[in-house]
Amino acid sequence: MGKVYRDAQDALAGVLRDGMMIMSGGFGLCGIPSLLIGAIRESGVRDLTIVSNNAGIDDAGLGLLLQTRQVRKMISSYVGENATFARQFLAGELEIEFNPQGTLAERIRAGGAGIPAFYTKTGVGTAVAEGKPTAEFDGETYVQERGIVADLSIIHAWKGDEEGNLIYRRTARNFNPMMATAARMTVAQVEHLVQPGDLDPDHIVTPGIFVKRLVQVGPGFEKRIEQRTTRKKLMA
Amino acid sequence: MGKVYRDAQDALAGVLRDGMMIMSGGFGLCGIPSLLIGAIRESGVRDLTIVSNNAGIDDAGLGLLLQTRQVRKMISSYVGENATFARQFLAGELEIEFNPQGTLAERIRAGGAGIPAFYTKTGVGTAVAEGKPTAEFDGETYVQERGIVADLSIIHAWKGDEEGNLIYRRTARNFNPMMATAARMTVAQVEHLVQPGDLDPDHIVTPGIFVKRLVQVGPGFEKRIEQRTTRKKLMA
Amino acid sequence: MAWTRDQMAARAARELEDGFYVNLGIGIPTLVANHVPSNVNVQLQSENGMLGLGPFPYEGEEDADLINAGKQTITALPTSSYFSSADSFAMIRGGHIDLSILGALQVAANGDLANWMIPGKMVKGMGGAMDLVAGVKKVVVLMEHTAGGKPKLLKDCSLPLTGARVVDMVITELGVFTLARKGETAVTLIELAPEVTLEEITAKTEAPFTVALRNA
Amino acid sequence: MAWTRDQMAARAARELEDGFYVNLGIGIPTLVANHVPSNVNVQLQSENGMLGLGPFPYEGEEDADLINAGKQTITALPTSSYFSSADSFAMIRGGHIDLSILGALQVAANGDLANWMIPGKMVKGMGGAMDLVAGVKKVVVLMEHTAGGKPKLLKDCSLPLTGARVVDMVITELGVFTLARKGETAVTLIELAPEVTLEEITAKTEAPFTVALRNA
Repeated sequence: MGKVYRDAQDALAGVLRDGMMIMSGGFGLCGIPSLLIGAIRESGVRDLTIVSNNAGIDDAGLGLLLQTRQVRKMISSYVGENATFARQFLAGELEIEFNPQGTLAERIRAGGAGIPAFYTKTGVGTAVAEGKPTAEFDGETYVQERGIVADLSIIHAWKGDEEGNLIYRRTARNFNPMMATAARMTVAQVEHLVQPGDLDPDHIVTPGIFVKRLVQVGPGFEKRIEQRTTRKKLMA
Repeated sequence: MGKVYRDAQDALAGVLRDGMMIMSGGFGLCGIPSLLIGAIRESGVRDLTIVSNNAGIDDAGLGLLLQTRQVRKMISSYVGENATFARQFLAGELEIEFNPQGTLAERIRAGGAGIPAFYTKTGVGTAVAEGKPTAEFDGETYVQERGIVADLSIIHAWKGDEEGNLIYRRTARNFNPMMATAARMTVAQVEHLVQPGDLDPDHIVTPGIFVKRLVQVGPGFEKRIEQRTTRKKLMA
Repeated sequence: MAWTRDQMAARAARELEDGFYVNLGIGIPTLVANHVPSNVNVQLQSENGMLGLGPFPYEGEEDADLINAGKQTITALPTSSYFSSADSFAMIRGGHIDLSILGALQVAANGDLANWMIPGKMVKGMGGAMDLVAGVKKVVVLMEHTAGGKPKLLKDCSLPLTGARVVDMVITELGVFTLARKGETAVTLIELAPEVTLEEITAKTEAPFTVALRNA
Repeated sequence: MAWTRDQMAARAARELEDGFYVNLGIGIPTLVANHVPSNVNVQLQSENGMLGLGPFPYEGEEDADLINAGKQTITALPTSSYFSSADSFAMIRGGHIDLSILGALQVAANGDLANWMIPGKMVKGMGGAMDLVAGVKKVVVLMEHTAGGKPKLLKDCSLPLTGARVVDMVITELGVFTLARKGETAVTLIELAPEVTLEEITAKTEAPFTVALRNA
């Protein structure tokens, strides 16, 4: 099949170019394609437009690409956790397009589904709707939002097989499945590379058709926790 | 929780009324809510608008509601397997609105997702687009299609728990998951009623929020095959 | 005596009904989970893709793959399910969530809500707030009655809106108001916190309101 | 000598490339699966919600829950996956399927396709055909060259359209034509079946075409 690549650099070889639009999965630091982000950083590619719900934190996730000033524009719903972002934005070095989180998710889903535009109630009467067409349906006003298709999507999955079929674990699913469908090239990093047949076909969330390349993360792979919150065990 | 009902009659009690719109899951006879269709037939409710990809065959599936003339209108993509349908249609007793299968699936998905309208390339330049708004996006023409929300959805699933979480088996999934989301009341028949925690939360296709009532099929439950096609075993 | 944050959360919890699916915002709304009556079964939704949120994990049992919309580590329940962000907001936008309880910077008499940006300050983004207020069946705001001594329940919002005519109820440390999302603007004071006077709450509220106190 | 149905299917199979995802229509197109070259790996999609279609089951091993879009019992492969009809058509509409091979009643010179209804006859519905021709990257029509002695590759379709300007290639028992979906109408005869003459195919074709025969 030839979808499996040796490492992240290899998996992105020939794909990266300056000025391209990249979708990057994850919510906060949960389910982010950290290896692939690292490889993009190493490649030195610049002027990127990044579609991602968040912008990582200063020293992890997309924060790594902000540090190196490889990002020109972010399309996101919330970037509060990143001081580098704030500094570059206030200095006018970084552009941001805020989308309501659900509108962002749906725009990506629409892009992958061949839907160029849809209507939503979200944002009607707010700054988000300014300059966009509105329409009435059954007496309610809705705003038109556009589907997005990127040049490249980088995503993270729990398990993947050689055909590119993917499953996700818990809330690390988030934006990854839609982004897998909404780019001309989708590269996935998986925690566990398995053989075709190892995944129950009823459980596959992303069918292999959407995944062009995949790479297994190495043994030292670390998943960071952004807000470690716990409760105390009561003594019996 | 109180979502589990004793039988199909019980699960539909107080829900049925003349003239209502009902979505009915399944593709051909695969994954159809046969028990619930039977209970609707017994109820005698009339003038129904049914949203379903197909119309069953003469003596199974929605064909049972056509026999008793309980259906006023079908919104479907293909009704070729049903002679009762053809007879009633030609006699002017039955209305049909044909939708391309993917447009039908997406209209239902949109209805459940709070999207009143979307644009698609499907049907542009054909009879399907007549009378509907069109728009250009990036130089291509698209037709506007509307989301659908029904009064009731009846669906079939493989396993369900008391919370209403559902999983489907193989191609019996088809229209069931979207229909579960697109009605004011969704009633599911499940082949196996299991306890909360028995379904892996990563495998759940329909979260319980969408399912208001469910009923387990009985021991004599039969799944019919419409086109039994086989190949011969070669002798070794 | 004005309500404490916990008492405000407890008051908001009285809006929960058995079988409700509920989304709780960050801050005081999170506390509502501690006050769910024992005879009421609710499932909490987190917009990052989970239904059936459990409590925080015990120390050492945190899972990087299991967080809520505030990015805090949480746990699952036997009823839990996971789904994508598109499916999560389809659920929200499609009107399947019964109740959303969230904070606010300002609420206007007509139900307008502002809670995502203050011009001149760094803008962090609206996250899922605009989708929640547009999509959820009932929206309850849980907020301090004033900020820096100035009323937050106003004739009109001066800050950029999160949603237009989206708030059904406002709960503050001083009392509870209902608002009309449709038709004529109608703010009604329905409860006062113990020992809070009508004079005090009127002085601290810019939006005109009628009074129809219910037995709390 | 005109091609047999199997030879037509074999010719269509030569449009398959390694790694392609393919949707095959009912009828002759189904036969294409029997002619996939051994060095070409393709995955078949069925619009009722499956990728990775296997062959028909052995007798006694039929599964009512496992059918193709023609409602025939089939089997799965180790690569298979299942999904909903909405996800299936998102895949189709979104341009993720490389090739669709389907039958036709009429094809026009500009690529218009009619294959779903004949006015006056009972209308059965278009099923997924309109979505497939609108969404799939390359559309190949596999059809008899004539019906009742009348050409089916026409100047204009007289039957209601399934799609406007959607056909890239037409394969009949007499030869192979390419069509242009965009810009100027351009029908080109690129192959003739063995012993079929240019005169014969011209006589049986209403659409004007140019000839640029390739070595078959």
